Amino acid sequence: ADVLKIGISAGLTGYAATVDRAWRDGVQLAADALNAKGGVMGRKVEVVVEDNRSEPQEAVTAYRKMISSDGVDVFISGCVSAGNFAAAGMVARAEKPMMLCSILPQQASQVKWAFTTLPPAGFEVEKRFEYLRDKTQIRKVGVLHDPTPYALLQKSVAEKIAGKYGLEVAGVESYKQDDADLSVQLTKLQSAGAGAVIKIGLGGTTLTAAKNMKQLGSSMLLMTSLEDLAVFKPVSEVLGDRFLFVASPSQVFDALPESATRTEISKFLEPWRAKYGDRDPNWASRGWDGVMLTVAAIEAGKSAAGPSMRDRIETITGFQGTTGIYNFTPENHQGITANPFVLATIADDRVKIVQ
Amino acid sequence: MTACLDVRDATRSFGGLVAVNAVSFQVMPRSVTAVIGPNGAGKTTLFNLISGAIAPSSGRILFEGTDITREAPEAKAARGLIRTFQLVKLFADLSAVENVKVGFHLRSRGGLLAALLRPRRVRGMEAAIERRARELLDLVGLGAAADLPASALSYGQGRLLEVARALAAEPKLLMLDEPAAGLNADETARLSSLIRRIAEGGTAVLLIEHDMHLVMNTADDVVVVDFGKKIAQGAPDRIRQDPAVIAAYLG
Amino acid sequence: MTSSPNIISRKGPDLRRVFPVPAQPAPRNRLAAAAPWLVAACIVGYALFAGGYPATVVGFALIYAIFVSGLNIFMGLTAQVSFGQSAFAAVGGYASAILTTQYDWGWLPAMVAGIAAALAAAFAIGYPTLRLKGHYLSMATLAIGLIAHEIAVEWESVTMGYLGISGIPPIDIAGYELAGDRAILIMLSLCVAATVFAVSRIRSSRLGRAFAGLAGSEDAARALGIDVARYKLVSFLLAASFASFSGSLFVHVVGYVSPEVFSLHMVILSFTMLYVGGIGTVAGPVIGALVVSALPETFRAFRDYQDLAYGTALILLLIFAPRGLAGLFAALDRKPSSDRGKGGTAP
Amino acid sequence: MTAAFRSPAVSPVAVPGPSASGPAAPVLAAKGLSARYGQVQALAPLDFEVGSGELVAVLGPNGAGKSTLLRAILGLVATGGEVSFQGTVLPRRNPAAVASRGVVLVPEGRGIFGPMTVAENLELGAWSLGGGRRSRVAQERRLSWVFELFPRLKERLGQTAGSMSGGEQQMLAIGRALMADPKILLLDEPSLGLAPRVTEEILETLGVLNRSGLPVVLVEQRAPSALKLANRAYLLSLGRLAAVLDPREVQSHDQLAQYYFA
Amino acid sequence: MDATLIGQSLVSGLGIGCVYGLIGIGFCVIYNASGIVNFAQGAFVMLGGMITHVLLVRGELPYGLAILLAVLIVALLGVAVERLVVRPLWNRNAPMFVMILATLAAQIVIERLTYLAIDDQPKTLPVFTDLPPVMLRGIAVNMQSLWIVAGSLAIVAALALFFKTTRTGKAMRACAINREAAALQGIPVHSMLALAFALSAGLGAVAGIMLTPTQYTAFDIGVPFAISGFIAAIIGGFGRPFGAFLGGLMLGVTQAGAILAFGAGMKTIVALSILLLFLFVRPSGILGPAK
Ligand SMILES: Nc1ncnc2c1ncn2[C@@H]1O[C@H](COP(=O)(O)OP(=O)(O)OP(=O)(O)O)[C@@H](O)[C@H]1O
Ligand SMILES: Nc1ncnc2c1ncn2[C@@H]1O[C@H](COP(=O)(O)OP(=O)(O)OP(=O)(O)O)[C@@H](O)[C@H]1O
Ligand SMILES: [Mg+2]
Ligand SMILES: [Mg+2]
Repeated sequence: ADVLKIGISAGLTGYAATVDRAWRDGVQLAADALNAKGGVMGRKVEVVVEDNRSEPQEAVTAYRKMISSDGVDVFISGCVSAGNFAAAGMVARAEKPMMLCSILPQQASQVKWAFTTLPPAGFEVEKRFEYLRDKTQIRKVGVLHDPTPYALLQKSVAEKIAGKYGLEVAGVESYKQDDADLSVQLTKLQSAGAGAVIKIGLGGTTLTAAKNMKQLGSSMLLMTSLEDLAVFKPVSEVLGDRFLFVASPSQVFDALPESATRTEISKFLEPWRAKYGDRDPNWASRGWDGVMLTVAAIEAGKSAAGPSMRDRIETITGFQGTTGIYNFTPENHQGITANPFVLATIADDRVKIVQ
Repeated sequence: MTACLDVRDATRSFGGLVAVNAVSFQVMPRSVTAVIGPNGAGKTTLFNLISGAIAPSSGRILFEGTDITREAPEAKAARGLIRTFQLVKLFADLSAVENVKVGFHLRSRGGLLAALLRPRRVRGMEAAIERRARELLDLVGLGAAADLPASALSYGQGRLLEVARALAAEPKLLMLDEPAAGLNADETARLSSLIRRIAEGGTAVLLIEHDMHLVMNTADDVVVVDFGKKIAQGAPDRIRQDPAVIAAYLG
Repeated sequence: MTSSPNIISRKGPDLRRVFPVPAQPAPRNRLAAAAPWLVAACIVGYALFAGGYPATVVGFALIYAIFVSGLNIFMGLTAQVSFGQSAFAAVGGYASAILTTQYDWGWLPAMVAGIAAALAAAFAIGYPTLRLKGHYLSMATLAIGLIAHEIAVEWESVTMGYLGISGIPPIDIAGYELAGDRAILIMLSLCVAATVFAVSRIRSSRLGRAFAGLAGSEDAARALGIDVARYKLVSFLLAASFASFSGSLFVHVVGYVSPEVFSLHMVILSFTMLYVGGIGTVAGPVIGALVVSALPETFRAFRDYQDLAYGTALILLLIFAPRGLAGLFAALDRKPSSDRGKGGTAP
Repeated sequence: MTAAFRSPAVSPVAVPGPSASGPAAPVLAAKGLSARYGQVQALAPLDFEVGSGELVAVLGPNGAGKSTLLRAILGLVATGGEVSFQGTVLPRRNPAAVASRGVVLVPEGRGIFGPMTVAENLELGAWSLGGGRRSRVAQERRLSWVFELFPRLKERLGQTAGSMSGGEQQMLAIGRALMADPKILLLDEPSLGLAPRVTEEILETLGVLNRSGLPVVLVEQRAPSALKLANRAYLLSLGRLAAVLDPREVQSHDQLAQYYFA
Repeated sequence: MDATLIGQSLVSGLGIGCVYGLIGIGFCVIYNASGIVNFAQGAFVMLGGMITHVLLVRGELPYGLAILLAVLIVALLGVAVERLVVRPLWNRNAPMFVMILATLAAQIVIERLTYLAIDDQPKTLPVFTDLPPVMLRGIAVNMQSLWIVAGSLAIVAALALFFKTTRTGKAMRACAINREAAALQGIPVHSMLALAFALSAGLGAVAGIMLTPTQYTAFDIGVPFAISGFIAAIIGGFGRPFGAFLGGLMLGVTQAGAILAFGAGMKTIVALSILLLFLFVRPSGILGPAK
């Protein structure tokens, strides 16, 4: 065929919507950029997007449609883990690689075909712990997490490594993405003596947590994980400098020193800003990475056949992406191996790196 | 001969209002007993106490010599005590004949397995039920309406359907709450003869009625209640003459 | 039937003369009754022919058809409300998933165990819950559905939480794995046929009449000797076992299970199928499941407007076919009327 | 006892003599009125008239279409033909608008508001009279009049209507209709479930109301009592008009039966 | 566990409980006027916060005016839902459950339209009075919660008066009980229905506006709130505004208690189980007639 079809199963509606919409736009942006340069090995890139409503059953249908009706060559799918898991068997049978924004499936036969742009769970936690150790007197922290797999992973890492940073996890509390009130959890953490809340999980609940902390008259720090900047602006209005967050390089681009990463980001950020203004670039830049990694694999193998792509992705090392450097191996399908994150805050409406 | 139904000092109050006050009477097999009385006298409440729809505050109810005071309505029905309602309670979505077929519940057997496997025995039973249901509809004069949904019946037709449905359960005691309401004189006369035949067939009948023609022509025994109390009981002719009854009710 | 004084056979006056009744409606047209089945068969037939994506969509629809048929027993035949059937689908789904992946059971014993567990759960839950009426029953069942979902999320050691359980083997028959689209579709069609057979048998049996009786009027049903509490429970148990069955089928077909599968969304979707298809009819759940599953797929091309189109289409369907598609087919034949007794529902 | 029940709110109107052929100037006139439920025709086209001050009885066996006729006048069912009241055509399928013109129906099955109290039911009966101060005074007067008619209602003002006995509910349904200051009163079997004495009283009251100028349409199974009061009687059978009778000519019950089953 | 922690959790539970109650009240109003359970109620709650936000931030209107306008707009939208969705069904004598289902579909449509018209980012509103929380023996009582409590109590009282004493209120109830009989009294059934939708949509908007300053709002927050509000309304004895309010408090407090005692993971499981047990004892809610 003379087009390269990229399939995206994305939760355009439902709980994953914010992330997956950005991811989709990043993938599309990359495809447009490639097409502007004449495509990949002379083939135009076409993106097929299907909404999985953030639900596994819908995801299976979406994947099935893209495999059998659209004949896509490779999947660069969003962050709905359950959906990607549910379809993983089918995708493996169809011998199509998938480059994900979610964590990897569990079955060995399925992991074989799946790769992720997601950094290891510990990275986001480590950054926050470093800051507390180096810049504050706080030695007790509370963990507030949602029940998604990635958040649970981060939580257990946090419990495990806190000691290494001289910190104590004074309490662990959970919440659901649609909770309307987090004050009881926050009260519990506060009365356990926590000086900072490590919040793990996405969505508007960060805003709720901030509001609740203010209402409780609490003096704890709120330290959240990676998230859309649009959420953080109102949070910082509520909590001011008591609010810190993990940021990926693209989110703090303007404060970034000159580096290979910065150059790479600017390749992406230029068209992104032209098209979307100051919309948060984080997830989109990962989608961009996903496409560029795939293209690298195709060009290395001179083929867009599924097995060839899969084999080549496994050998990609030292690939400079917008989020960090990717090193895949047959044993490790999680490409980012060095912590690319920074800790940031918002002051005077501008993102500032604090560490 | 033991009484079919023996009501002893049945009493029920709602808040301060004593709707049924120490009412006692008996219903003999093969007889027709009528309960009459002014509006709000407590007749329907009395029915509800007997049929188990509500529990009495005190008093006892005996059916064929057994105390059934506190039994649930379905248990009483299983003993053969079947009632109709003053405000018809039909299964509106079902056709007339299906309504009657539900009435055969106690007279048939079979659960899930019978439904799924439908053995010969069950098929025979179903055919018999279908046939007899239509016969019953013919009997009350609704044969031609058998396949209409119950919701499409007129008020009077609905009352007759309820009677047919109750008959399907082959009651030992049939309790009818104002069966003639909404029927005209001829229809009432026919109903009266139907009730007589039911009684002669061995079923005791207890009925509430405001239509004095029906009561006088049908009942063997009349119980008169007023303000929850029984004020008279006796044969229709005697009741018609009773000054207390005339004052309270007949006017 | 027991014999008791037979009042029927005795000859009496011809009462028909006294109670004139309008002529009966013409007997129902067979074609109208068969129409929903024909449409359903066409859809399944097309999916079998086309395979791939249509087969997946129709396959899920058939699994839903079983779930909704069970729901129809409880809501359509018995006129009760349950917002919590997803709980029993979850019991079936997780039983199959856990027993086959952790304990290496075969799919059949796992499925049977799932149904047994669902029955036990339904019995324990139904006994106190079914005493509630109307909206109170809705809320109680809603709570049960939500609780089941939460348990699936929180009981990580068993259910793996949101991570889900993968690697669930497909159904195999005599060593032959049903993994292809068409094989699965045929197997599911047979399951649906069996379900439909069971429901139609139940509907026209003594059991079904008892359900219809208590659906029409609990008071009248009790007065006729129908043990309302018992039959409600039986209906609930039946619905739960169909739900569990469909839950098991789902996990074997997809090979994966996670709590999202059994969310409130499932309940709402199944209600939609039930009403769009035609509640209380045998064909309704099947045609409803097929149409409602196909509907959003038809709107896929609308992208951002997909849900909008779906919601609007749903409203229009409900307005113009308030008795469902199965009812619509029947209406082509003879229009049922409901002008009377539309009064209101006293709370 | 009848003298006590003089309606305070019905203004006297000239009462023309009864005639079986139809009134000279009908208050209510239905031309070619037919009705159907879905596709089932329950009432074949018929002409139906009520003169000012007339009491018209509608008779017929079960399922003849009596209730359907009243429902058709109110526009509660799908109808054909035209109904006019006091010279203007009544809207179809908008019973509230018909009712607010003073066409008041006591429906079959009573239609009381079960969970509400007796007092609230009566108050809502007077809805179309408006909520102003003046109408409230008039309402009070009507209320005491209704209580005179049905003392039981006064005793049970605070009881929920649904828990009352069947006959009491029927009283409430009639009382509620009278609260509306009807310009024409349509009653569907008002004696249903009432004790003989109360039935007599109600029919008597209807007679009094009618003589003071209120047109009444009465569907009644007790044909003899209804015929005693009526100026004319429409006889329905199997959904069509079988005859229009002059009550004075219907001597015996047998004669009526002849019409019924002819 | 120390008393401050318990006290603080209780206060939190009561605060969020008021919100649930307020949403539950909206359910009661439509139910009382039509017998319909309106699951689009959550959408009205969401719209209250969202529209106020848009008017305040994009329209740069003063806060008070934005609130007033938002409530009005949402009330009008309520009428639109009645006209476009409920009335056609009503006129066709659709079964009650079909109407309920249609309100669910309406909820989807409103949600999607909001998303397309505004966006999917979480938003919030400023608190009504920007004062630090009042500290009572170490327990923080925040100002917005006081607003919510006072506001809901006022609304509950006003509604009780409306349904018990005014002609219109009684007529609305009559429509729900038996709409044909209501029409026969001359009650304009359709207008009553429209009014009920306007009223409950407006109430939903008020709930949304009062609660948004304590958390976030987005186009998709409606459903969870609708569920909590529905539960509150049922626990209270369906159709009784004050009951719904109490039911909301009960839900809020049991949830807070469950988090305190068993952790947040068990919140829903424990709280709903307790409420279920409660229903088994009182099958028609707090204010429903006891069995
Ligand atoms: N649940 C209840 N709560 C309060 N009062 C009630 C209740 N049920 C019945 N009553 C009252 O008890 C009295 C007796 O009612 P019942 O229905 O038994 O009368 P009835 O003799 O059948 O009258 P009718 O001939 O009018 O049907 C009535 O005054 C009624 O209002
Ligand atoms: N909803 C309906 N759908 C279909 N047919 C109906 C419906 N309602 C009534 N009918 C039919 O219309 C006919 C007339 O009914 P209607 O209620 O007017 O009779 P009626 O003269 O008032 O009888 P009754 O004296 O029993 O009240 C009946 O034969 C009935 O079967
Ligand atoms: Mg009675
Ligand atoms: Mg009638």
